[in-house]
Amino acid sequence: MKSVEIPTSTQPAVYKSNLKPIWCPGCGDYGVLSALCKALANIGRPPHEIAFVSGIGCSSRIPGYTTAYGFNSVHGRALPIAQGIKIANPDLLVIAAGGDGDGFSIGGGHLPHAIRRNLDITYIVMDNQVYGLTKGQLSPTSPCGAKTVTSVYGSMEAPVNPLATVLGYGCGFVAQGTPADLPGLIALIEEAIRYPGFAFVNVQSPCVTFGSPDWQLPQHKKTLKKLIELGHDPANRLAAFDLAQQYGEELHVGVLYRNPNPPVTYDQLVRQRQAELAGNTVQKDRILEMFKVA
Amino acid sequence: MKSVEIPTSTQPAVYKSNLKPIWCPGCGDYGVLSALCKALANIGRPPHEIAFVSGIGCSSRIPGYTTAYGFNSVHGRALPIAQGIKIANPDLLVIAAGGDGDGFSIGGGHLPHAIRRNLDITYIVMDNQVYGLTKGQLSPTSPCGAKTVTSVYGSMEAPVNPLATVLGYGCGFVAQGTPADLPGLIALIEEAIRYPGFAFVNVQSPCVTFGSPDWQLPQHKKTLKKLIELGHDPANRLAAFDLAQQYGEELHVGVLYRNPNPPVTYDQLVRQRQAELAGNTVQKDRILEMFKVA
Amino acid sequence: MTKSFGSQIRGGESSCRVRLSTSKVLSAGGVLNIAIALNWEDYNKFGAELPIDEETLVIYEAASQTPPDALPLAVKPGEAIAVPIAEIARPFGDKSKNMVVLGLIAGWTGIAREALLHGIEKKLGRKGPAVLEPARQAFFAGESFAREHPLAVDRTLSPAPQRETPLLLGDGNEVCAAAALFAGCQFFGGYPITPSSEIMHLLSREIWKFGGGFLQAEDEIAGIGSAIGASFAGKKAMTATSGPGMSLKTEMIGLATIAELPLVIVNVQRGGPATGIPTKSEQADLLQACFSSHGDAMRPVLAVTSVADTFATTVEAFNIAEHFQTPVVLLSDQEIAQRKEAFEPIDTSRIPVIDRLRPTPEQLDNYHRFAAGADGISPISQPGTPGGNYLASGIEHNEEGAPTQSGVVHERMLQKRFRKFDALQRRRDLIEIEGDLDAPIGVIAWGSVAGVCREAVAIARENGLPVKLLVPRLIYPVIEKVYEEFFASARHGLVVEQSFQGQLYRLLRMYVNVPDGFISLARPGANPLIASQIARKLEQIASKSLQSLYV
Amino acid sequence: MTKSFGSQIRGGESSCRVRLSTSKVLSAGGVLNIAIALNWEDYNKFGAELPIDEETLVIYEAASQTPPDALPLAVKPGEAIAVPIAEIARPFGDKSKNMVVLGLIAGWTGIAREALLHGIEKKLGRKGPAVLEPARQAFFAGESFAREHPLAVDRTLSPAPQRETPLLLGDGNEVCAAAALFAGCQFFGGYPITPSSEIMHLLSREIWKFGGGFLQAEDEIAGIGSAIGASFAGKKAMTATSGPGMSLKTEMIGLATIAELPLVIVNVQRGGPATGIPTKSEQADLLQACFSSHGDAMRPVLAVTSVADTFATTVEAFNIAEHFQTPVVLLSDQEIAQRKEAFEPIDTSRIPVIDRLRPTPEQLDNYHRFAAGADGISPISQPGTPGGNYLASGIEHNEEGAPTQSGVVHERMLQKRFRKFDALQRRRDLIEIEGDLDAPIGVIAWGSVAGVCREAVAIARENGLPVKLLVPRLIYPVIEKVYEEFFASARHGLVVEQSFQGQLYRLLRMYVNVPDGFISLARPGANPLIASQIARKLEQIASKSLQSLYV
Ligand SMILES: Cc1ncc(C[n+]2csc(CCOP(=O)(O)OP(=O)(O)O)c2C)c(N)n1
Ligand SMILES: Cc1ncc(C[n+]2csc(CCOP(=O)(O)OP(=O)(O)O)c2C)c(N)n1
Ligand code: SF4
Ligand code: SF4
Ligand SMILES: [Mg+2]
Ligand SMILES: [Mg+2]
Repeated sequence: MKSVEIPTSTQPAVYKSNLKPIWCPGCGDYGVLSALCKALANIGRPPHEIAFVSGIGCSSRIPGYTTAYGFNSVHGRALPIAQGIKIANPDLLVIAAGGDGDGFSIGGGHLPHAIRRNLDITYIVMDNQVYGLTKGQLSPTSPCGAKTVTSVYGSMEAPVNPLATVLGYGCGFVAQGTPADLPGLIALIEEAIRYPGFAFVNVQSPCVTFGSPDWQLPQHKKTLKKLIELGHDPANRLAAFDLAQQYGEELHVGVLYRNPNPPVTYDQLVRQRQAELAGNTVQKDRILEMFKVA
Repeated sequence: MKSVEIPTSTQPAVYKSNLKPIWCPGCGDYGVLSALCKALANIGRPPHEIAFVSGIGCSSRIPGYTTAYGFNSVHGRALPIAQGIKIANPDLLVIAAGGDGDGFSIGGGHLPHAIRRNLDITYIVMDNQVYGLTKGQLSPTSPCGAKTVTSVYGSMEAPVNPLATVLGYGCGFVAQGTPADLPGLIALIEEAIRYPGFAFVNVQSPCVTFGSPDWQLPQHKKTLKKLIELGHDPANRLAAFDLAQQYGEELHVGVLYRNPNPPVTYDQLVRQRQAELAGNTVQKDRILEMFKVA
Repeated sequence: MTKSFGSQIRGGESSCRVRLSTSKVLSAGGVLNIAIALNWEDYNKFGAELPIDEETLVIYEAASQTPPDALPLAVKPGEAIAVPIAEIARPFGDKSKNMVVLGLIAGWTGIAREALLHGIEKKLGRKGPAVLEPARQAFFAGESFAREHPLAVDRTLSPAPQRETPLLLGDGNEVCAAAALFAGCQFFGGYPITPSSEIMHLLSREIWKFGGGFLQAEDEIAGIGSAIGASFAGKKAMTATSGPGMSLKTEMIGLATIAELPLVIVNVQRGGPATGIPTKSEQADLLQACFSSHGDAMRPVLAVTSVADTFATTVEAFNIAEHFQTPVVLLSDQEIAQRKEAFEPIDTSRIPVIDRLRPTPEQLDNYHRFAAGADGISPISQPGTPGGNYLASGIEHNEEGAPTQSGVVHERMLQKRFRKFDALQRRRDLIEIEGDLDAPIGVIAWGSVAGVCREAVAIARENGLPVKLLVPRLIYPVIEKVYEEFFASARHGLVVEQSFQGQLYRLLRMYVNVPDGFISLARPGANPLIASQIARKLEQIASKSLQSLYV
Repeated sequence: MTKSFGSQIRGGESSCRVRLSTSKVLSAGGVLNIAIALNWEDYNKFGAELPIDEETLVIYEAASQTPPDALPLAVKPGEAIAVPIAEIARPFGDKSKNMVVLGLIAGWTGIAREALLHGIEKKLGRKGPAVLEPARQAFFAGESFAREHPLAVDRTLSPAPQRETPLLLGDGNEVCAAAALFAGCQFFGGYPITPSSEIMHLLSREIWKFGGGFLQAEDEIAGIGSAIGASFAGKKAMTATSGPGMSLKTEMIGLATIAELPLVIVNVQRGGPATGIPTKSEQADLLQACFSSHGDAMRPVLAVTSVADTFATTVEAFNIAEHFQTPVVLLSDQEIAQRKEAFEPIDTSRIPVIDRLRPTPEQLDNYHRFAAGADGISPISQPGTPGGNYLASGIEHNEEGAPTQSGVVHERMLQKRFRKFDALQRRRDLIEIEGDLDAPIGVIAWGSVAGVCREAVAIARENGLPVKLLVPRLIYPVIEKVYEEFFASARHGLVVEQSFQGQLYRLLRMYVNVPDGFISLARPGANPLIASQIARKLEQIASKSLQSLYV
C-alpha cells in the first residue's frame, strides 16, 4: 500500500521540472499537470520515490514536466511498463498517464489485464476525443459523426465508452474529472492515488487546437455535473454502469465507483509469495543441483 | 445484412471439410464444429460465400475443418482480418472464432473496436479457461487460484469476465453456450449469425487434456442454467450486466443481451458512402489532376 | 518546399525552405542562397537544417541590433543585410512580416511579381479586402525597400521561360495516395503516424469514390490485419506507416508472406530508433524492411526517389505485390513525403497496371491454392468464387493449403516462395543508371538522397570527374547483375545514405562483391546531406583512385 | 533425448530419439544406429526426421507382416529384425510394449541393465507393484528374446567407464532459466509460446525464491514491456519467446536500445515464417535478431551452442546487457531447448556476474543520465535513489534525458550508443575456434548446428582433412578480426546453418570479406542436418581447393 504520511511542508513546485511544456497555449493538459503536482504535494512522497510512465502523445509528455522518475515510452505501452516497475519495486508510487488514443486505441489491449491484475497503480487518461500530437485524426472517443482529417464526411463508428469499459473490466476505482474544476480534479487524483489498487481517472482535458468547440473548458464549466450532487453512491457498481452510459453526453465529474472492500493488491501478493518461498532459495552457486539425477 | 433465404436442402456435411481434426478425443471443440455446421446449414448460405477467420490455438484450427473460405491467421488477429474482409466485400458471411487466450489476451485490444464499429460479423470464442495448444498455461479466463504450469502456487489474478467485458463495450448481441447443450448451441450460433451486427458467442468448450476437472461437459450438463428459464429479458442491458457478474460461478446459457433496435451496421454505411460518393469518381487516367495549380 | 517546426505543437518557432529553379529540382537543396532570419534565436534553433556558406545572402531583422560582421553564425555569409522588417510591416498589421519579406525577395531577385501577387490573392482573397489589401501593401513596401537598397552583388534572376504545360504541385504522400488509387487500390487500413498520415488522409476522402473501403484501425497491427483481410477478400490493399508502426507490423508481414497475399506497405521513414525524431527525415529502416520477419521470409523492397517518382514507384509496388502475391515494402522518407514539389505532368497511359492471377474454371475443378508453376506463382481465388474455397494460413502448408509439419513440404514451399522472385532479377528497369557506363567512379544512392546525389554528380561532372550514378528503385532483392556490371568499371566510389550504419552499403555487401574502393558515406538523419560536400568527397576519391593506378 | 510429436494435440503418433555415448554428445545425431518401428505408418510420418542408412539395425513389429527385404524405407538398412513385440508384451498389459523394447535393446547391446531397471523403478515405483512388476517382467521378456535371437553383426557395447562426478540432466530451456537466476535475474515477463515456454514455467516456480517477480503478460508486447519496466526499476530482467513473439517485440526492443535499459530477450527458434512449424527447429531468425528494429539500433546477439553451453552463454547475455545497458538477443533453437542432455557439472565459481554501473554520489549531485565517458557508457540510477531522477524515453534525447529534435544531438547520441559496443570487438573468447589454426579449410556454424559440425569436422579430420571450426557465441556485432584471421589460412570451406537463406553467411559478408571459396550450406528446418553429409561436402571442397592450388 502507498505510504500516506503527509509531510506538510511539501510544495507542488517540488514536482514540477524545469522542462518547458510543448503544449499549445490553453491546452487542458496544463491543468492536469497542475492538479497532479498538487495531489502529489498533498500526499507528500518525495519525487524520487515516484515512477511516472506514459506512452506517446501530447498528453504523454507529462512525465517529463515532473521531477519524478519519468518514462515517456512508446505509443500505448505505459501500462505494461508501469506494471513491471511496480512488481519489481512495490515501494514505488507508480502513476501511468496518456491520451485517449494511447490508452483506449493502441494501448487498449493492456487495460483489461492491468485492471484484473490490480496492482496499486493510478492511471490518468487525458481524454480529448482526438489525436492531438498527430494533428487531429479521429480518436476512439471521438463522437459518431465527428469530422476530422481521417473522417471528412463524419465518423461512422460509435466511440469507446471509457467509463463503461473499465467498469466492465471490474475496475475498483473509477472517476472522471476536468481541469475546468481544478479543486475537484486535485481531490480525485489524490483519492485515486490513495486507493489501494488499480485506480482509473478519466480527465476531460480539451484540445484547443484540434478539439471539438463544444467540448472546451468554458463549456465544461457550464455543463459539468458533480456526481456527489446527483446523489450517486460510488459503492454501487450497477448504478455506476448505468450512469456511465451517458459518457459523451453528460459531463459527470467525481467518483463513479470505489470498491468499498478493496481486495489485496497483486504487488502485495508478490511480496507475500516472495516471503513464503524465500526459505527455499538455493544458493546461487548450487543452482545446477536442480539438474542432478537421483 | 446477411441473406436469410433458407434452401431447405442444405446439409451440415456440406460445411465439413475432409481435414481430420487434431483435437484430443473428447475436446469440446468438436461440439462447436458440429453446432456451427448445423447452424450454417439452417441458414443455407453456400460455403464459398462464407469467410471464416481465426487466430492460433487448438480452437483456432476450426476454419480448416469447414469448407468455407478459411483463414487460420496468427495468434490474436482474427478480428482485424475479419473486419477487412467484411469491408472489402460486405456480401460475404463473415465469422471469426478462436480461444480465450486468442480473443481476450493477445487479441483483447481488437475486441472493443470490432464491437463499436459494429460490422455484421459473428465472433465465437471457445472458452476453455486454459491455453490448450501450448499445453496448459494460465489463460485470461482461468479462475483466481488456478494451478497451471505457469501458476504452480495458484494464480493471483482475477480472470477476465468476457460477458461483462463485451457488455461494457456496448455489444449488440451477447450469448453464452456449451456443447453440453448442443441444440441450444446450434440455436445460439444461428441467432448470432442472423443478428444484423457484431454478435458475440462465448462457448464454454472444455479442454479435456489441460482443463479443470469441474468444468467439463458432464458437469456442464448438470450445472447449466438456461437464461430463458431464469426469466431473463435479453432486451435489458443492465440486467444482463448484472447476470454477467456470475461468469465463472454459474454456467448461464442463452442470450444475455440482444439490442432490440440494432443500429445500421458499418458495412452498410460503407456501401452507402460508396454509393453517395461514386458520382465524384475521377477517371483513373486523370487522377493527377488533383495536383493542378489553379 | 520543406517546412520544419520546433517541438511546440502549436506556436513556437518554424522554418520554411523554398527552392526555385528553371530546371528540375532534385532535392530540398543544401546550403541556402538566401537566408532570412526574423529573429536569430529561432533561426539557430534549426541549427544545421539551415546551412549558410560564403555565398549566402543573409537578410535579417534590423531590430536584432546585430552588426553584419557579428552575426551569430558559424560561417561568414557572402552578404548580410539588416532590414527593419517589423518596422516596415507595422502599418499593415501583425501578420504582414512575411509579405514584406516576399517583397524584399521579389525586389532583389526579380522573381515574378505577378505570380507572387496572384498567390497572395489566392491565399487571402476569400478573407476579403480588409485582409488582402494590407498584405499587398506590405509586399510593395518590401519591394521598394529592396529597390532603394541594392545588393553588393547583383542577384537578379532572369525570368523563367514560359512553359507549355503547367507543372503539377504536390508532396510525396499525396502523390503516393493518388498512385495507389491509379493502381486500383480499393482498401486502406492504417493508423495515423507522422510523417505518413497524409497518405491516409487523402485516401480516407477519395477511396470511396473508387468503390473502395477505408479503416482507421485501433493500431498498426489491426491496420495491416484489415488490409490482409481485404486482400484475402480479393481487393488490392495498402497500409502506410512510419518506423514505429512498421516495427509493430512485423509479424503480420510474415503472415502475408507465407499466406501469399498481395499487399503494399508504405513506410515513410523518420528519425529513429523508437520514437526518435518524428518530424525529421532519415533512411535507417532499410535493413528492417528487408529482414524484420522471423523465419525465412522474403519480400520486395522498393524506394521512391522523388515526389514525382513516387507515382510510378507506388504503382510498381502494387504491380509487384499483385503479380508475385506478396507483401511489398515501399520506402519513402519524410523529406520526399512532406516536401511540396512542382513536377512535370506524368503520362499515366504508359504505366501498366497488373492484377493478380485468378484460377481458370479448369483449375477451379480441383483447386490447389498453392500448386505452383515453374515460376512459383499459383492462381489465387477469392471468397465468393465457387470451387475456389481454400484455407489461408500462417502455418506451413502443402499445395492444397492443409497444415503440415513435414520438413520436405516445408522445403518445397520455401523454394516456391523464393523462386517466384527470381523474375525480379530481370527487372533492370527498376535501377536507374546515369552517366558514362565506363566511368571509373560510381555513386550509389537511394530515396531522397538520390536527388542530392544527382546534384552532387552533376557538380563533379562539371568539374571533369568521370562519375556515374546508380539509383535503385527496387532495392531488395538486390539485382546482382546490375551491380556487378556497375562495379566492373567503377572500382571506387561512394554509397551515400542518410543513416548512421550505412544500411544500403551493408545490404549490397551481402549479395555482391562491393569493391574495396567503395566507401560508405552515411550520415544520420535530421540534417540534410549537402550536394557540394558529396561532390568534394568525390574529388578526393578521384585523386586517390588515380593515385592507385600508379601504385 | 529428442522427442517429436505428430500434429495431434494428444494421442496420435510420436517418436523419441535417444543418443548414448561415453564421450560428449554434440548433437541429436543424424542417421540412426538402431531404429525401432512399432508400426510403419507412424514411423514414416516422421519422414526425414528418423533417417536410416546401410548400417542401421531396424527392429520392427512382426505383426506388420513386412518381409525384411520389403520394408517401406527408402534405404536398405544393415539388418532388419521382425520382433513380435505386441505378442511378447501382451501378458504384461497394454503399456508394456516400450518395456519389451528396452529389454530388446539391453539384450542386444548390453546397455547397463541395472541402470535401466533403476530407471523403470524410479518412473513407475510410486504407482505400486501392480504397475511396476509387469513392466519389469516385460523388460525381462524382451531381454530373453534378444538373447535367443542373436544379431547377424554383433552390436554389443562395452560398458561405460565409471564416472567420478555424475552427469547432470536437463534441457536447454531449463538450463537457460537456471542460468538466468544465477546471473541475478529478478524479473521475468513473457507470454507462452512453443518451444520456449519451459523457460517461463521454471521461472514462474523459482524466481520468487530469489526475491524476484514474474508476470505472465497478456501478449509479447506486454511481456517485454513489463521486463523493460522492471529493468528501469533496477532489476535484471528477461523475456523469452519464439519467432512470432519476437516479431511482436520489435518496437519495444528499439525502445530498450534508445532508453539504454539492460534486458535479455531469449528467442527459441522454430520453423518459420509466421506460425510456420512450431514444434521443429530452424535457425532462420538471425537476421531478424540483428536488424528488426527501425532506425539505427544495435544490440548484441548471442547464440547458445549446446544444452550445457546454454548456461555460460545465458549468463554472458546478462553480463553484456548489464554492462552495456542494452537489450541482448539470446538465440536458442528448439533442438537445444527441448533436448534432454546429460552434461558435465559446470564450475559456476569461474563464471563472473556483472552488474550495471551506478552513479557515484558525486555524479548524483548533478546527474546527467546519458552523459557518457569515452567508452559510451553512462551510470544509470534507479527509481528510489534521491538525486538520480531522470526521464527515460524513446524520443531522441540529450545527455540530461530531455527530448530533442536536433540533428547534432541525434548524431552524438547515435555515436554514444554505437561506440559502447566497440569493446565487444575484443571479446575473442566469445568465438570458439577448434583445430589447427593454419588449416586451409574452415567450417563456420552456430546454434545447435555447431554440434553437428563438431562431429562433421571430427569425421573429416579422421579422414585426414585439414579442417578447422569456428563457432560464434557472440554473433553480432561481428568480431571482424577473428574472422579475418580465420580466413587468412582458410580460403575454402562452409558456413553451415539450418535456414533456407543462409543467414549467417549473409551476415558475415556484410562485415568481412568472406573468401569466394566459402560456400553457404544452408538447409531449412524441421529435418536435422547430418554430420556425415557435411563431412562428405568437406571432402569435395578439399579436393577442389587442392586442385585450385595447382591451377
Ligand atoms: C506505434 C506508433 N503508432 C503511431 C504513432 C503516432 N502517434 C503519436 S501520438 C498518437 C496519438 C495521439 O493521441 P492521444 O493518445 O489521444 O494523445 P493526445 O496527443 O491527444 O494527447 C499517434 C497516433 C506512434 N508514435 N507510434
Ligand atoms: C504471437 C504468438 N504468441 C504466442 C503463440 C503461442 N500460442 C499458440 S496458441 C496459444 C494460446 C492458446 O490458447 P487459446 O487461445 O485459449 O486456445 P486453445 O488452444 O485453448 O483453444 C499460444 C500462447 C503464438 N502462436 N503466437
Ligand atoms: S494539439 Fe491539442 S492536445 Fe496537443 S498540446 Fe495542442 S491543445 Fe494540447
Ligand atoms: S489440448 Fe484441450 S483444447 Fe486442445 S485439442 Fe486437446 S482438449 Fe481440445
Ligand atoms: Mg487524445
Ligand atoms: Mg483456451
